[in-house]
Amino acid sequence: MSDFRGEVRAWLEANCPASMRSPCRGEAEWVWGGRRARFFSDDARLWLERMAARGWTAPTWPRQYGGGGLAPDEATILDEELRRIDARAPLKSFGLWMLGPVLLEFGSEEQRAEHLPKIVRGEIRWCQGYSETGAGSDLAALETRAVRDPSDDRTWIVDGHKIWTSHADKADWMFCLVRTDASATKHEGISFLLFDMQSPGVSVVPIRLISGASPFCQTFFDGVRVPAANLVGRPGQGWTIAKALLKHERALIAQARDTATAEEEPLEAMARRYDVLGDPLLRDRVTQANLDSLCFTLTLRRSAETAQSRGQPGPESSMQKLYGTELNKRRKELRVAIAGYRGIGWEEPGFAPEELQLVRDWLRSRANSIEGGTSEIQLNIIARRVLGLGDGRS
Amino acid sequence: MSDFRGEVRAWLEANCPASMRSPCRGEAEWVWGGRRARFFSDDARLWLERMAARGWTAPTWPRQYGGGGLAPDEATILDEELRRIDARAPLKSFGLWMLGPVLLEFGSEEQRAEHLPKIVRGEIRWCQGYSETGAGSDLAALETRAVRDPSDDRTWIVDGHKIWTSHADKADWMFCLVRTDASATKHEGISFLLFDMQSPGVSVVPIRLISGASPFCQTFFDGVRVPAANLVGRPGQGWTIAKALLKHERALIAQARDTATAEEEPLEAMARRYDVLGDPLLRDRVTQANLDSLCFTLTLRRSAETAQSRGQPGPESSMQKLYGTELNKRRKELRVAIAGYRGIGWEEPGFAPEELQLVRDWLRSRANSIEGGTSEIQLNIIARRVLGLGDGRS
Amino acid sequence: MAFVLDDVEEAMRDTARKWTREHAPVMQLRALRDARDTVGFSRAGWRELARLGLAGVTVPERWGGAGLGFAALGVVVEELGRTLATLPWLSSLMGTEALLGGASEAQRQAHLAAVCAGVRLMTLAHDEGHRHSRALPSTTATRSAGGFVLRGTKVMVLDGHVADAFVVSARDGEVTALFVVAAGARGLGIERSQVVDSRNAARLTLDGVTVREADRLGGAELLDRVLDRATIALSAEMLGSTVELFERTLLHLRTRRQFGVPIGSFQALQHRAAQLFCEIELLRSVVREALVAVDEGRSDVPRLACAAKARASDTFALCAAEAVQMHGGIGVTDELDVGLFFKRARVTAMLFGDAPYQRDRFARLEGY
Amino acid sequence: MAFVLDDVEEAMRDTARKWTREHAPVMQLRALRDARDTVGFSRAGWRELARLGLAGVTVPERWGGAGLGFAALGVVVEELGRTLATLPWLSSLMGTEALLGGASEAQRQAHLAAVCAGVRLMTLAHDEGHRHSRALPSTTATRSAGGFVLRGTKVMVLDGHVADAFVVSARDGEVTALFVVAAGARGLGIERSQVVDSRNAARLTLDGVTVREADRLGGAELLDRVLDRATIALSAEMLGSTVELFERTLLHLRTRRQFGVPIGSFQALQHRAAQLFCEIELLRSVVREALVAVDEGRSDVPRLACAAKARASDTFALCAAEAVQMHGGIGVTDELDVGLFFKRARVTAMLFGDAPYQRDRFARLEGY
Repeated sequence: MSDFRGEVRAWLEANCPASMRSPCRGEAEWVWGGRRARFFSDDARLWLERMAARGWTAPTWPRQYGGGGLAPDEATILDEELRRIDARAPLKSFGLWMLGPVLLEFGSEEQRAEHLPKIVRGEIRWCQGYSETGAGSDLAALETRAVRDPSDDRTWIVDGHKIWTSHADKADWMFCLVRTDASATKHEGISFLLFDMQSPGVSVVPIRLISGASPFCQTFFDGVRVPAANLVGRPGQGWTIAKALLKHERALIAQARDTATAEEEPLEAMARRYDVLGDPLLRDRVTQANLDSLCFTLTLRRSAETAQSRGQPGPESSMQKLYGTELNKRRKELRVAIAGYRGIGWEEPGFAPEELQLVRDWLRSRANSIEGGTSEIQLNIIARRVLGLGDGRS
Repeated sequence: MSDFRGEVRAWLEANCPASMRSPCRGEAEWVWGGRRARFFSDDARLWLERMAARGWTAPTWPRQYGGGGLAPDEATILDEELRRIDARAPLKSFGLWMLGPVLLEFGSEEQRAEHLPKIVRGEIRWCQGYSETGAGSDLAALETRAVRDPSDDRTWIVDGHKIWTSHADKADWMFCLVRTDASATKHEGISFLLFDMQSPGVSVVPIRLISGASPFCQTFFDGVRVPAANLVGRPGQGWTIAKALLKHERALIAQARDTATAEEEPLEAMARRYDVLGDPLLRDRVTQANLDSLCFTLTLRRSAETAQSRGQPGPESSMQKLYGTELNKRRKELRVAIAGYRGIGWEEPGFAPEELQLVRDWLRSRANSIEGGTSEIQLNIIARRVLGLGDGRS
Repeated sequence: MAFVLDDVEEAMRDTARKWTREHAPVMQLRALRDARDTVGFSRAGWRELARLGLAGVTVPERWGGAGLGFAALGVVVEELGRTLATLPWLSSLMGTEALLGGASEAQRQAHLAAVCAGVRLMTLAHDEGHRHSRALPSTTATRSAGGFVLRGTKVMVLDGHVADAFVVSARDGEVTALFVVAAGARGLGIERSQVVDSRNAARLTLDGVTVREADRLGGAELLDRVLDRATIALSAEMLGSTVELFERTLLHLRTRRQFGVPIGSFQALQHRAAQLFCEIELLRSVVREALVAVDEGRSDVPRLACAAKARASDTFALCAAEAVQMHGGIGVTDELDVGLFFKRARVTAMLFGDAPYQRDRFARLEGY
Repeated sequence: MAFVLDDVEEAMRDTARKWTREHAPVMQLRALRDARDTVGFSRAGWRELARLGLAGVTVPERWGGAGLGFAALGVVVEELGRTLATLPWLSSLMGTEALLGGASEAQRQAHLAAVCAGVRLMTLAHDEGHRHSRALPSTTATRSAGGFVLRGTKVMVLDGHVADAFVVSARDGEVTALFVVAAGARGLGIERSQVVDSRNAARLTLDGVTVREADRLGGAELLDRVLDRATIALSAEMLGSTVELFERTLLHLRTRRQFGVPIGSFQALQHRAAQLFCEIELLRSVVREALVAVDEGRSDVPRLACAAKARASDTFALCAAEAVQMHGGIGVTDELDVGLFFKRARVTAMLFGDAPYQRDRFARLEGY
């Protein structure tokens, strides 16, 4: 065993509370941090504090920004050791997953020093301002605009709205795509702006999905004033930054799907419980789904091995996002099919809580192939960037 | 019973030879007519002669051109009575199915008088000159050209080639799409020309398919001289005529598929013979195919009833062509799957003749969704002409 | 010309379409759901529709019905399917078909007129497990003095929470028997089930419910008759929902713009829409054939019921999945009706047996 | 990093690719087929490949093999799959695996060196019915003085028409047993089968063939071992064929022009190609995992054999169907190689059990 692995193992042994060594029992146990952070237990708070103190919430980020400063192979070892003891993620965070990497690539020294340490420690919770009602798949058609205050050129004034902002109602800051140059071409007039959700003029309305309440919100900006220093990269560089961030998001979605699948009750166990394993057609569908999940997991692993030297997710993130979400839809569909009449409940009475959850999960899964870039957009990206097929209509 | 039905029944009783009252046992028994007509029996010749004499090979064509002159409902009765006694088609003919209808719509009086009676009597066998190597789905890109002889403006000179000309090696005449105006737009420079395959400069090479020998040929034209009077409609009207003819072809393909399916050994009988009905997965695939065939047949019937007043096949012919051919591919695939190791033979020894035929039929079926307009082209037509979805790339 | 609507049917369709859009729009389903309405449909609407003849479309006029056939019923319920109406026509149909197929003169006298008038609701209580089955029920009918005692549990009893009477299937020894049970019968427990598509259903517990010999209607054959006809009628409703949803999706494809063009101009979506169109055309054909076959008293009704329901289940589900995906983000919000159709597709697919069940039954009926 | 080829494997792949393109191109398959060659592959080519180590890649060096593992074998046969080579590597692999897994020292001495040198060919004769099965064979092994008498019929015996010896499965009472039978054995009938993809196979009739006790290799466990490994190796070949065909199709999509543009610019075809790409990526992952699992002696080899072959069968078939359709008219002509891949997809799908068979076996191995 390497020295580093031994060190990690000893530290985890001493510092990971026992109650943090099992999978979360539902989203209520997740830790998102932020100014209004809620911890479901003292252990959860302790675990975050200890990990953040070592910078291990962001293992590969530089130590100067509060990160762990680990080399890729060390990060792999840390990850393996965390898995070995079934350790929970100390912090769920769009800051860690999405904003951090792009700040490291595109942010100013001041921006990194200001935001990264707070992300590492979970002090500031971020949300993402990308899609708009008229700009879904065609994200670059966004119309939320930021103009310089004529009387104060160190301030942008933001007007417009964003949709599908996850947890906007609970977030402290937003990273947001805005149009700063109406005269530039569609892709070149966009900038990447950071601002505090407590700024006057920001308002948030939650969105209800077919599965019920959701973390998604619609967010409105009415003359929101943002310091010019909060623009990441150059004005007009927003689209480049957005694309980099989307790759991180896609890879993340695929990984999250894979993890969630692994934690579900196995399909065959569920089929046995509902006494339908004897139905050869259902049994074959169960096996197809199991085999596809196996092959998908192997593919994620292969891709991780191949990409390890590269450090950045490549175009294969589209393939992963596409396949992972479509597979999840298929699995959720199969679960309600297995449950039969028990898989069509909406509320009590008449249905058990886990049966109702089954149905909500199934309905929720339909959004998987839309959020984070539709399956159609992923297919476009694969066809054009991976397969080199000519640019027809995008 | 109507008078007409009684009359038909009596006539058929007296005139349809007994040996013509059962389905053909393979394509060798089909009658195609033409200058080099081959009849596999005297009854077959007699049956054609008698039906042709009444014009009932082309029941609804006007009597002046040798047709039966029947009203649509009379033609339906004739058809029902022929089916009732399992009567064979007296004549298979692209002239009857495709050229005739467009000559009636677009042809000159001279052209009708010249060609239609010979088609009715099966004296002239026609083939179709449409596709070219570079003009498949993009048929209007055809490059075979016809130019006026500078020294004789009553003659066209044809140069170029056609591909996928069925039975070109056995046909007497060709109806052919040629470019007569290189300066016009793609679709407007095309004309519809008829000429004798014995004309000097015509040569034919058969095409071998993945299933083996085929009726398809490649046909070459090297300075072929064609009288100007053989141009149907106006110069430049060829594309309009071609589209009308393609609708007839598509409707025909769908009907032919439906008939062929009805004559096949039922899938469940075959599955029983190969002892795989006990496999629930195969049994379900068999049932799916059977149900889809049932629904497809009902749809053809519904479409015929709806269209009876219209007389011309409409855009639904694309749906029929698409679904019929894709379904046939699926059925043929299922047949070889049922046969297992008996469904992968190529030649004797080791396989029975009907098993070898099974494989050839399966391979041949792959061309169904390409010939007569690919499935992709049919999907385009449905999306744009039936569903009214905007014109993207065609 | 069985496939073409005749003039009477055309007129019925227009009336039904106008009526449903005015009196039972999708908005009504949403309002009932959001208000957690304890009935789950508009009683006034149902009585109104009964007055127009729907509660007894297939019931002869002498019993108070409209005396029309299944083809006519299909025309109307296709329209109800377009607005996802939760009116209790299907439960009512099962009640009247059970009475017409297996009841004595006295029983018909007792129930039919009130049912046709929409003032009395009778439904079938048959399913027991996680999915539909036509095997011998587990609910038992034990002979006792002058009648039977029923014990067992029934699930997915359509409109069972407000029904006045039930046709309950039970095993009498080794045979299936159907019994009329009043909603107020002693020993009968009724609990509403909150189903995802807001269609109304209930769970019954029969804890020693006594019925008279005269309450017995018939056996397995009658049950098959009722279920086959209900299956065909439900398929017609599913056709209506599918067509409506497809039309809404086409409208979205034509009007929603991204990348400067309507998204319906993208070939990948065009091809998927065209494929869906083909599937729906086939569904339309088989539903019509099945309805006509009932009216013609043909022997292939059971097979056509399987054919129609198998295709209706698959095609509605496909259309629903495509509709959600093609609508994009808005398609998964509760705000848009598309999600309501998506939910209905799942529930209707399960009712009376899903597509694999129907295919299996079709194969059995065909002798393989 | 099991998924990434190491340097040795990279070098092998380059060598194998160069060799197959020069010595076993698709054109060779076509020439052998059109000439109705009685051997069906190039004997010289096979001996050459054996000299390079392929006939005994997985055989330890002490027995004359290359002493490499399945990961290495997979790299090479993927290249053979690219050109649809009919070289008898798979039959040879089954022969050597049977000997390595179940033979005595004397038997190994007797056969392995010659097999590894490519001068002797041993194959497995197991299947009997219309499809693959691992149930007890119908072929019987009846004990007689000093040995057994074999009676039965074997089908789809790979390269059986030119094999020098067979490993024949038979039932010895209620257990499976494998026996080595020489091609010249009395009572053994061999008839070549002309299979659609020109892969070589034969039908054997064993009409009282006598074998000695020493010719017995092992039982059902050995058979499973041989078949699982052959299945994984075949999956690697299928991966190669699939990838080659996909690349050819992509080239066609980029170069074939209709409507003034490459047909690969049409979104509907793009999406289908992209979907195919995903399926192939998953195939690549599971094939590699299965090969590595054999080398690591892992207990999940049988399950991975099922996983790899199920996916290889489905993905190759899908790719073949799409390749034919996307090539259009030319795709269904014998002139183009695409049809040869299409035929191979069908035959390989059936070998050692098709996708539903593999899924069923996977489920059994997983205990459900």
